[in-house]
Amino acid sequence: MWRDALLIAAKDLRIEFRSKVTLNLILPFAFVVLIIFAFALDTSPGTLQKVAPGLFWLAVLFSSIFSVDRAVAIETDDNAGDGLLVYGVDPGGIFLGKVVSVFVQLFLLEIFLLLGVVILYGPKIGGWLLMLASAFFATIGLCAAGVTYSQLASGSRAKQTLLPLLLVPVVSPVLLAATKAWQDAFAVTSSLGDPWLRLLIVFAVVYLALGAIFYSSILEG
Amino acid sequence: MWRDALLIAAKDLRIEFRSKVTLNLILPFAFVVLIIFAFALDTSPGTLQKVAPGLFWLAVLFSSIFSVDRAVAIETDDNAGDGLLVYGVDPGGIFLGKVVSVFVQLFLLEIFLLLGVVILYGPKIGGWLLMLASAFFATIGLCAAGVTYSQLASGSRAKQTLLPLLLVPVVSPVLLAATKAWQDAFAVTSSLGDPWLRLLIVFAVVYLALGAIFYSSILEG
Amino acid sequence: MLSGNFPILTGLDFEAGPGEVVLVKGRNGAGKTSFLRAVAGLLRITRGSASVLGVDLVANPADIRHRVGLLGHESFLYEDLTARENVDFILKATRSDMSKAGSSLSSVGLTGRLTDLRVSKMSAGQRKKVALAALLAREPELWLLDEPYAALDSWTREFLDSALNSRVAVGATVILVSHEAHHGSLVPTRVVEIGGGKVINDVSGSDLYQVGPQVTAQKRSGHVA
Amino acid sequence: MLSGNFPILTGLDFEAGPGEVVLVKGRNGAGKTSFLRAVAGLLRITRGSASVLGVDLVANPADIRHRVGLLGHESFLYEDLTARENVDFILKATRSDMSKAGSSLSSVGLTGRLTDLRVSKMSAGQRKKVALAALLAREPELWLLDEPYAALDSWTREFLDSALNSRVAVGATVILVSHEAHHGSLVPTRVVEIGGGKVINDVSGSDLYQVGPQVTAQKRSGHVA
Amino acid sequence: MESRGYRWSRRAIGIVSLLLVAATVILGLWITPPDVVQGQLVRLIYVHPPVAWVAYLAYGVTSIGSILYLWKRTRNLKWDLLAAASAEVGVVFTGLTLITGSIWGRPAWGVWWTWDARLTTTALLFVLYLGYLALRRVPADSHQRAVRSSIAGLIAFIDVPIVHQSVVWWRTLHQGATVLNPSLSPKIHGEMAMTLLLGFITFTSVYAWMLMHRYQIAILEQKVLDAELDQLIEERRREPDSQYGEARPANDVGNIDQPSKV
Ligand code: HEM
Ligand SMILES: Nc1ncnc2c1ncn2[C@@H]1O[C@H](COP(=O)(O)OP(=O)(O)OP(=O)(O)O)[C@@H](O)[C@H]1O
Ligand SMILES: Nc1ncnc2c1ncn2[C@@H]1O[C@H](COP(=O)(O)OP(=O)(O)OP(=O)(O)O)[C@@H](O)[C@H]1O
Ligand SMILES: [Mg+2]
Ligand SMILES: [Mg+2]
Repeated sequence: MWRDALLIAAKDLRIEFRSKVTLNLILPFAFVVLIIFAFALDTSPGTLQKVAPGLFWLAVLFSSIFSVDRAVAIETDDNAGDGLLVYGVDPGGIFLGKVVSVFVQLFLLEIFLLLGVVILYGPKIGGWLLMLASAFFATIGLCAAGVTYSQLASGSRAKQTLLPLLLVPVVSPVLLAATKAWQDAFAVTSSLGDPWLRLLIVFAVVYLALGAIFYSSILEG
Repeated sequence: MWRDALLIAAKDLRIEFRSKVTLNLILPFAFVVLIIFAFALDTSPGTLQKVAPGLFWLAVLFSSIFSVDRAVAIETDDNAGDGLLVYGVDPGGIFLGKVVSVFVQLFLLEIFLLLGVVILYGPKIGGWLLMLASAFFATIGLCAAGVTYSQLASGSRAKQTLLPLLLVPVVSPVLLAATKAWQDAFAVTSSLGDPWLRLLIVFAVVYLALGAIFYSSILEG
Repeated sequence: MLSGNFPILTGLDFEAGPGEVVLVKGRNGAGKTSFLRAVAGLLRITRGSASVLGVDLVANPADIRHRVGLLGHESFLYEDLTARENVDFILKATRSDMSKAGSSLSSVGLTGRLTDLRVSKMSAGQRKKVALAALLAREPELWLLDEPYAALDSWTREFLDSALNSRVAVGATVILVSHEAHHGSLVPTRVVEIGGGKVINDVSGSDLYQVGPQVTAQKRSGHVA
Repeated sequence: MLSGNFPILTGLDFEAGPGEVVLVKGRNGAGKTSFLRAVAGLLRITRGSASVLGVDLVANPADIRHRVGLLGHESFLYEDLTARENVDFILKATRSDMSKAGSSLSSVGLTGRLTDLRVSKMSAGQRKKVALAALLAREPELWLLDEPYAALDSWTREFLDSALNSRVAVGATVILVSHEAHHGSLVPTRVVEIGGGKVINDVSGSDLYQVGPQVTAQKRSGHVA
Repeated sequence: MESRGYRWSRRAIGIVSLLLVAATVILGLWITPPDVVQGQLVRLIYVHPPVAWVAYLAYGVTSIGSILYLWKRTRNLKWDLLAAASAEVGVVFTGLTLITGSIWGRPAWGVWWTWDARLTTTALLFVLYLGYLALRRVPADSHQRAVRSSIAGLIAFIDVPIVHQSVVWWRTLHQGATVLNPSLSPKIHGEMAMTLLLGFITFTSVYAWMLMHRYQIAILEQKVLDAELDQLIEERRREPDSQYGEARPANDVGNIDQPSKV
C-alpha cells in the first residue's frame, strides 16, 4: 500500500508539475478571491484584520475543491482509473497517494497565500508554531475528505457541481476549527495545547481513516 | 444568427433540464456558500445585513463560474464544438444561445437565493425595481463575460482553474457595481436613475458586444 | 500546418472531383486525420495555399464547413441527449430536411429503445451509427470519413458501403481513411498514400485494379497544400 | 450484469483454457465490451455465478485483475505524460520488469521523438501503440483485446498478430473482439458469437476450418455466466 | 408483499402516535403552566427539543443501516433502503427543528436567525443530508448507489456530535444542555418534565410510523424495479432478432459461422 501510494503521488505530482496548475493558476485565483473579499465586504482595515483567518481558510477551501477535483479527474479521463484497478494497484494506496499529492500542492499554496494575507490585511501574528501545526492538520483533513468525496461524486455527469455541494458542508467544521485556531494564534497568548488544534487532529485522523477504509468500496462500487 | 441562438439555447436548456444541475445542485451549493460566509466571518447580525448584497453577489459569482463552465463543457466533450462549426452554425449564434441559456439558469437561481438572503440575513429592502433591474443587467454582464472567457480557457487542460482566474478579475467590476446598486436598493431612497445601474447596463452591452464580435475568432483560433 | 510548433502536414498536393472515392492510407501518425481536418476547415493552414471545392482554405476556412460531412475518431455527439435528439439537433443546425431523422436512424439499425437511449449509455459502434445516421440524413457534398469502419459490425459496414455508393453516383465526393484491406462494395477510384505529412503515392483510375464508378465531367478542384 | 437498470449480459456460459485464442463476434451493442470488462473484474455481476482462471468473479472480482491485460476502446493512458512515462508507470504499478519498457516501445515502432511526446499530442494509432507496448512488456496471462486492430496500420497489425502468437505458444490465453474478417497470422481456435447479452454461437476446434495452435494439457477453466 | 405482522404493527404504531400527539397537545397547551420568564413561549419546549432529538435518532438509524450494508457479512439491499428512508424522515425533522427554532428565536432573541454555532451546525446538518439524498439520485446500479450513499451517510453523521457539542465548544446564544446533559438529570421539574418526556416519546413514535411507511414504499419500488428488470432481460435476450428482423443480410450470418472466409 505505501509503495503504491508513493507511486501514485509521484505520478500525480509529475502531471501537476507539468501542467503547473497549482502554481500558475490556483494561486492567482486564491489571491483574486482574497482581494474580492476585501472589496465586497467593504469594511475598514480593522475588520479585515479580524476576519483575515476566516478569509484565508475560505480561499483555501475553494482552492482545495479545484485541486481534489483535478486529482480525481486525472484518473477518470480516458478511464485511467480502470487501468489502475487492472494493474492491481491497492485502492488504499491510490487514496493515500492522491491525498499526499494534493496535500503538497495545497500546503505550498497556503504558504504563498499567507504571505498575501500578511501583506494585504496586515494582521499581527503571535504563535507561529500553532499556526503551522493547525494548518498542517487542517490541510490533511481537507485533502482526505476532499479526495474521498471527489471519488464519490465522480460517477455523476454533474460531478463538478455535486462535489462542492457534498464537500463544503463536510469540511466546514474543519474550516471553522482552523479559523478559530488561527484567531488564537494571532492573539499574543497562544500555545500548542489549543483545543482547536486538538479538534483538527481528530478530524484529520478520522477523515484519513474513513477514506483509507472506504476508498476501495467506492472504486469497486 | 438569432435562429442559431435559439437552437443552441433550446438544446443547452434541455441538457440542463435533463441533468437538473442548476436546481438540484448549484442552488444548494449557493446556500452553503451563504451559510459558510456568514459563519466564517463570525460577525454580529448588523454587519451581515450590511454585507448581504456583497455576499449575495459573491455567491452568484461562484455559481456563475460553474454554470458557464458547464455550458462550454457541453461542446468540448467529445469535440461537439467542432461539430457545430462543421454544421455551419453561426459563432455569434452559439455565443448568444449560450448566454441565454446560462442567463435563464442564473436568474432562476438568483430568485431563490434572494429568498435565502432575506430569510437568513434579514435585510430591509427599499427599491425592488432597482434590485430587479440591476440584477437583470448584472447577470447579462456576468453571463456574456463568463461564456466568452470559458471558451477562451477551454483549450487548456487546466480549464477548471484557468477559468476563475481569468473570469473573476474581469467581472469583479460588475460584482462591485451590482453590490453597490443593491446597497442603494436596500436603502429607503432609491430610484431607477441609480448611477450603478447605468454602469451595469454599460457593462452588459459592452460584454455582449465584445463576445458576439470575438466569439468566432476564439472558436476558430 | 502546425500543432504547437510541430509541422504535421509538410506538403500535400492533391485534387479530387465529384464522384470520386479517394482512399487515404498511411502509417500511424502520417497525418491522415490532420489532413481531413484541414480539408474540413478545422485546422488552420500556416504556410502555402490550399483549396477545396473551389473554396480557399487559407483565407476563409469557414466557408467550406457546412458543405462537408465529417466523421472523425470522435463522433461530435452530446452524451446527455438521446440518439434521436442528437440527430434532430444536427439536422436543425444544418437546416436540413428534418423528416429524414427517423428513417435514417432506423436504416442504420437504431430502432425502438435505442432511439431514445442517451448516447452516454451506448456502445462504441452504436455511437458511430448515430453520427452516421445524421450524416446520411444531411447528405453533404463532401464526405470526410476517418476510419469509419472501426467499431462497426459487418452488417453496418456493408450498409455504409452501399449508402456511400448511391451518394457517389449522384456526384458526391468521398475521402476515406482506412487501414483495413477493402472487401466491401465501395471501390475507391483512387488511393492516396500519405507519409511524413506529404503524399508519397497517388494511384488512380486505370492504374487501380478496378475502375470506380463514373467520374462526372465537370470537375471541381479540391487542392490541399 | 446491470448498467443502471439495464441488463447488459443476460447469460453467458463459456470457458477458455491456456493457449486458446477466442474470437468474440457480435452485432454492435451485443455486449462484447461489457463481457470483456466483466472478465477483467471491472463490471460487477449481479446475478448468477462466474469464474475466470479459477477466480470467482462474483465474490472477489479484484483477484483476477492483475493477471489480466486489457486493451479497450479507451487506452487508459495519462494524456499529460509521455509515451515512455506512461509505460514506465504501468510497469511499476504492476511490479513488472522495468527494463523492457524501451524495447517494447521500439518494437511497436515508437522510437526517437515519439517516446518523449505527450500522449495528448499523439494520433489515434500511436496512442493504441503505447497501450500495446505496455501490455507487451507486462506479459499478462489473459489478454483481453477489444477491437485491437482499429486505428492500427497494417504493419502494426501484423506485428501484433505475431506477438500474440508467440505469447499463446507459451500458454497465454487471448480473448479478442473484432469486427474485421481475419487475414492476419493470428488464427482463432474458437469463435464465439454474442447477441442480446448471451452466447448464441460457439464454434471451436475441428469445426473451424483450421485447428489453432497447441492447447496445453493442464486446463484452467475460464467460466463466465 | 408486506407481511401481516409488519402491517399490523405499522397500524398500531400509527394509532398510538395519534393518541400520543393528542395527549401532548393537551398537556402542552393547557395543563402545564406558563414559564416565569418566557411566559407562553415555553410551550415550544415540548416540540423543539424532541424533534431535534428525533432527527439525531433518524440519522443514527441511517448510520447503522449504512454500516450493515457496508459490512460484507450483513450486506443486504434492505439496509440501504432503510438508511435512505430514515435519512429522508431525518431531513424532515431537521427542517422542523430549524422552523420551530426560528419561531422560538423571533420572540426570544428578537431575530429569526442568527449565526450562532448550534444554529449553523444544524443548518449544515440539513444540507449534509440533502447532499446524501442528492447523491442517491445520481444514476447508478443499486449496489453502487448503496455503497456510495452509505459512505456519505456515515461521514455526514460526524456532524451530529458536533451539533450536540456546539453549545459547549463555542460560547453561544442557544440554550445549553438542559435535558440531555451529561448527568442525565433534567434541569426542569414536575409537570413540565413529564410533558417534555411525553413529547420525546410522541415524536419518536411518529418517527417510527413515518419510517415504516417510507421503508415499505422503498421496498415496493424495489420490487417494481426487479419486475421491470426481469422483463428487460427477456427483451434483451430476444434482441438480435428483434433489432434487425428480416433486414439482416444473409452474408453476415455466413461470416460468423465460417471465419475461414480468407
Ligand atoms: C433556528 C433556531 C434553532 C435551532 C436550529 C435549534 C437547534 C436545536 C438542536 C439541534 C437541539 C438539540 C440539541 C441537543 O440536545 O444536542 C436543540 C435543543 C434545544 N433548543 Fe434549540 N434551536 C434553535 C432555537 C432555539 C431557541 C430560540 C430556543 C429557546 C430560547 C431553543 C431552546 C432549546 C432547548 C431548551 C433545547 C434543549 C436543550 C437540551 O436539552 O440539550 N432553541 N435546539
Ligand atoms: N443504462 C442503459 N440503458 C439501456 N441500455 C444500456 C444501458 N447501458 C448499456 N446499455 C446497452 O448495453 C449494450 C452495451 O454493449 P457493449 O458496449 O458491451 O457492446 P459491444 O458489443 O461492445 O458493442 P460495439 O461493437 O458497438 O462496441 C448496448 O446495447 C447499450 O445500448
Ligand atoms: N505538438 C506536437 N509535437 C510533436 N508531434 C506532434 C505534435 N502534434 C502532432 N504531432 C504528430 O503529428 C502527427 C498527427 O498525425 P494524425 O493524427 O494526423 O495521424 P493519422 O495519420 O491520423 O494517424 P492514425 O492512423 O494513428 O490515426 C502524429 O505523428 C503526431 O505525433
Ligand atoms: Mg487518425
Ligand atoms: Mg464494444
